[in-house]
Amino acid sequence: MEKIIFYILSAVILSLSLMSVLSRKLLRSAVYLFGVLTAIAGFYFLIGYHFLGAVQLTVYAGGIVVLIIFSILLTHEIDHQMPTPEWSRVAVAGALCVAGAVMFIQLLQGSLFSRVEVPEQSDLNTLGNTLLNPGGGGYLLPFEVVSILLLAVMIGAIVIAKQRHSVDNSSQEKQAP
Amino acid sequence: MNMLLLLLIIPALTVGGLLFSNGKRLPRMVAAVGMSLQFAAACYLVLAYLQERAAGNTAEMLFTSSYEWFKYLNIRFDLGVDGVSVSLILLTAIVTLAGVFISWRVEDLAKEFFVSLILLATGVFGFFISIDLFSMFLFYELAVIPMYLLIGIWGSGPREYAAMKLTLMLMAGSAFLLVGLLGLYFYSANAADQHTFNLLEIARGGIPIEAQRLFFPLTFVGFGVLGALFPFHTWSPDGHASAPTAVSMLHAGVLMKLGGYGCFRVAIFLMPEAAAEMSWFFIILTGSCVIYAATHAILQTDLKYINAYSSVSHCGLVLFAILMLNETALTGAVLQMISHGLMTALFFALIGMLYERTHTRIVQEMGGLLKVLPFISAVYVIAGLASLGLPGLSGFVAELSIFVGAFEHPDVFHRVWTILAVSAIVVTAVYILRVVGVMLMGPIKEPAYAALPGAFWYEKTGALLLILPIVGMGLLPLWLADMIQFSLIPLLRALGVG
Amino acid sequence: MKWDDLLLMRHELQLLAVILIVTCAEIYLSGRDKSRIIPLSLALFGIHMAAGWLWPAEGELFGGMYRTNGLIHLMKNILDVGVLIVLLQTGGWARKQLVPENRASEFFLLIWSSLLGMYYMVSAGDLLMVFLGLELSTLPVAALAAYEVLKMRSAEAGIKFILTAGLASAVTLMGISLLYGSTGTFVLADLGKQMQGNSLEALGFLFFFAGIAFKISLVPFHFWTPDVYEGAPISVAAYLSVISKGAAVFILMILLMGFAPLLTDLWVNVLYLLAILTMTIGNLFALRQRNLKRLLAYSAVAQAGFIMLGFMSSQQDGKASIVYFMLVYLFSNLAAFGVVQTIELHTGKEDMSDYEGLYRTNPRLSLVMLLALFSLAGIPPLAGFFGKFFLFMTVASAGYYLLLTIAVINTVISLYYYLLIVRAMFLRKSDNPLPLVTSDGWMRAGLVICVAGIVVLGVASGVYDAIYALCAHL
Amino acid sequence: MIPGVSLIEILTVSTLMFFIGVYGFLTRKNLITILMSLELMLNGAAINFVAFNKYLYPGQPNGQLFALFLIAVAACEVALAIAIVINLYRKIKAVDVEQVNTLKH
Repeated sequence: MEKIIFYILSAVILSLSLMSVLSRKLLRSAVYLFGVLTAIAGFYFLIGYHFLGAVQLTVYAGGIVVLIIFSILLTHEIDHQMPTPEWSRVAVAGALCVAGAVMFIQLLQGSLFSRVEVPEQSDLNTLGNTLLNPGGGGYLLPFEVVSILLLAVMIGAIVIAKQRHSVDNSSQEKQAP
Repeated sequence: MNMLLLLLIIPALTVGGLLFSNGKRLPRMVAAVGMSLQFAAACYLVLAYLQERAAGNTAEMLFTSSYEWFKYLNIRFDLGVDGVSVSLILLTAIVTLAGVFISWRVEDLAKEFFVSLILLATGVFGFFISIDLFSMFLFYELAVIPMYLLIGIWGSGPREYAAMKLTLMLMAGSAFLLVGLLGLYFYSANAADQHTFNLLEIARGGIPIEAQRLFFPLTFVGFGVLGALFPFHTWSPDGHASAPTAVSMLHAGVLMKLGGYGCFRVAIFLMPEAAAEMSWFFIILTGSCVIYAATHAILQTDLKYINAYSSVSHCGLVLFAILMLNETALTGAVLQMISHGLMTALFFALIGMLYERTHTRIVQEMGGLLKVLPFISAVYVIAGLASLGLPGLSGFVAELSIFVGAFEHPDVFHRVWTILAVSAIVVTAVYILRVVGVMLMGPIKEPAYAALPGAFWYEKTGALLLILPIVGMGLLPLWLADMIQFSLIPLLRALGVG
Repeated sequence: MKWDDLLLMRHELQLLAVILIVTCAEIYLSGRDKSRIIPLSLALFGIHMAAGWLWPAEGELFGGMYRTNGLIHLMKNILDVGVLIVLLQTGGWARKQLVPENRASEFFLLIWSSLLGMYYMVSAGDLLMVFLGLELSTLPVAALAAYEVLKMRSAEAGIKFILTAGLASAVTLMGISLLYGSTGTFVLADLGKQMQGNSLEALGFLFFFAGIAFKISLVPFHFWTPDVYEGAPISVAAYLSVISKGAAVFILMILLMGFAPLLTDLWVNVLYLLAILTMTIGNLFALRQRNLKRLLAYSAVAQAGFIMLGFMSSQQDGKASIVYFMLVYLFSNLAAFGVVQTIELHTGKEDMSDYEGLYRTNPRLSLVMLLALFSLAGIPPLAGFFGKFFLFMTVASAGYYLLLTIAVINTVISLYYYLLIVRAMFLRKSDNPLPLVTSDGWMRAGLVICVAGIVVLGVASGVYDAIYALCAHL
Repeated sequence: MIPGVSLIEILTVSTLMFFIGVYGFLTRKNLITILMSLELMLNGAAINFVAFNKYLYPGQPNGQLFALFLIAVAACEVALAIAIVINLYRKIKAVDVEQVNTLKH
């Protein structure tokens, strides 16, 4: 049963990502991407990482894709058709990617993966404890760094995006930290 | 404090003083004072050196001292002089001082001109007093780079092209040199089993022959580019022709000597076995250089080009003599360096004076100058005679020693090349005498020439500074030759012929 | 957590404090007093920089997530000095351009958060921290590159930068995932122990390395460099060319020389090739440039190739030559960028032909530029000469004489285009030269620091010796 | 572990996805689609982390956490990129690579 679901998910992921890359309609592309990300979330659920799957759904599929669609709607007409890329470019990029993928997969198949036999620790409790543990094996510091990153990016985005024409105008709009 | 450091401190102070002297007249005064002091210091050094030797000090290098610089890499600043470097230091001091006097009239950016000129001289002094490869290389590059500005800003003709060509070719030479020097460092070992840049320590420890085969050509060519080694000499005619007078003097008179000096102090002294093995190849190069440049000099009509090719020919002779690897020829090589340095500087100075008056450097456009410019013309004749090796002037001793030394080799190869090189002397006579005949003798070509002013006091001073040693060397060559010969002993011992 | 532990993270905490103070000041200062932000920020950062040199300490925090020692301390201090100079050089521009638009403090905040990312990156004890530091140091810079919102090419630089940065981080992540797959850990110290040197690890490391190579702008990962440098505000370009590159070099050095000895054979060959490619291609492209920002961009690419020479030996001399060269390069490059910025700010000119006859009207600026260019080219007795010399010594000590020869030939090529600028400034005379440009006090201070660094760093051997001693343990 | 599915199958999917993303990055001209291709690449890497964690090293949730952080970073990147794109659009009313190439080579 799980096996079949996995194959279905894989097929969805691969075909939709290919379509997303090839489609000439911008908005469709974004919708395909949404499909891919949702399927990946499904995969996370399948593998048993429910929290990660939920995050993938909310942040990625729910947040990022919405942001992208939003920006498409802001900057393009709905039925905008993109021109097809030149042949030479497609050929070079295609050859490069196919060669890369083949080499990569062969290498992966040739590698001996040894499983470490220990009891699995993936419930939400362990996850939370590891994430906020300041001691050995804990991820508190990265957590803090990510929060700084979010803050910095927010400042950056606001500074770039905010309209400004004159001093008086902008001092009222001011909303950075 | 070491006396030799004085030779660096005086120019440094002069440069410092120049930076604060504005206007058109002050900089030249500062430069003249500074370089006179430097000249006095160089004379004092010669005396001190002779005294020390007379007192029986037989060390390879005198007045040595060693300052720690980068301690973990064992890079030190090692100072020391022997007879060869002392005489070259004196030469440099003379030519620099003469150069300052000759450039008395530089008014466009005078301060910058003298700063660059003295920086160049500083590099040369530093090179001659260092006995470790690192500081030698440092000063070598320091001496080359001001040339770019000197030729580029104050030069004439295709100055930008000439400056760029000269700088890039010399820097390319120094790049190969760097590879050679680093190779020497990593194959060296001193008493404490560290790598070292010190010349004497490297020589004592010896370099394995495989490494010598690799690095000898690099080092020799690296220095050779500056010594106008054929076929890397092409920067020289263009550079000299475009450079302002004092710069041509310094460059041909002093800077090109760095090449010859480096070749024998570093390439041959540290890698004698490879030198013996490979000398044939470089003898062919330098021998062809002598002949090629001499014949080219005949074809030129521009005075500066004539002299530039003649310089290439003479410097080729220096390298040729060094490669003979025996005492007589090496002594001749050093004598030739000094003699040529004085002579060619004098030539360039005179050409500059003539050009300022006649506004041409083409031989055929001048004529009968002896009547209107007696001082300049007379000095020109003397310089010319020295250049073609007239007995009684400096060139004779030098060239004679070279040819005698070269002929000491019994095999056909060396003798054939020696004879070929000697034939270049005949060629030299042709172009020198032709120039003297056309330019100085005969009727006055242009009526305007009759009213030309004679030499000014500063021009006379500059010329006399150069001509007195030329005559002196010709009359009393022996003390100089003795001083040099004694200093060649370690080198000859390394070569196995002492 | 004890007081001593806080001292270990001093750099980060200090910088956070500076960020907080400036944020508060931004809130409390009203519209007319906004220009006071600039002196305040500079003073605070100056204090932070100075304090950074005190009390070097060694230790680990957060269970090995964060580590520091003398060398890492030194790296952070070097980055600090560079950022201080960049900020000083920005002062005038910020007052003229940013304060009226009311965006000055954000500029500082973004630069500092990027610097904070670099701190975390060089202090990382874990691949996750390396990655997050990398991102934190990159993303704010993308915003900075697009900072001149009214200029088309600034926005263009921003988008190019963030897309390449995205590509780089995706590739890096792929690499990290393979390393994780092979070793099962992200902790750097364990990573070295767990590695078996199989081809999967090699591939993983190659991908990871590619991500960092983007930041150092090694060929073939350099394509974004000239466009972004030309389009971004000059101080941001200066920041990218020195600070961001420096941090990436440092982390690469820590990883390669400190943690992954098994990969030695692989990376020496790869770096050998990349060094040659980067030097040569960077130089050849620089020859064709007439826009000074683009020329400096390609020159920065070529210099990155020279830095790679230091990786040829993982002994103490290799490490020391890299760190020392970064320090020297920082002063030289920032001096050059500073001059270009001054002239661009006052006249809007940035082509080589505009610089003709500059010495006659602006002797001081021209001299600074001359020193900077000669130092970049490696002319004695300026610091650049020593920096290059030690890199070459590293190569020679490892016995790579062919590489050494290629490298020295490249210095001659680079000298050519540096001399072209000198030619324009000193040799040429112009009918309408640029007028006398009076730079503001901040810029002047920045340039004076740079010149002092260029002149003193080389001859004063103590600096190198101190670095060498610190490189004993990584 | 998914019963009946081997690690290598998952890795194949993720690798293919990654390279599809690379292909898109190289061939696409529209800035937003380039951004979308980037997302594919990032997700390919994320699947790797998860799969390795689950199949090989289940003792600690390392890979899972890394994937979490990855998602956060990706969100940052997209947000910033879109801010810049929109700003660019306000300038030139277009978001294609060709029109965004005023910087000469």
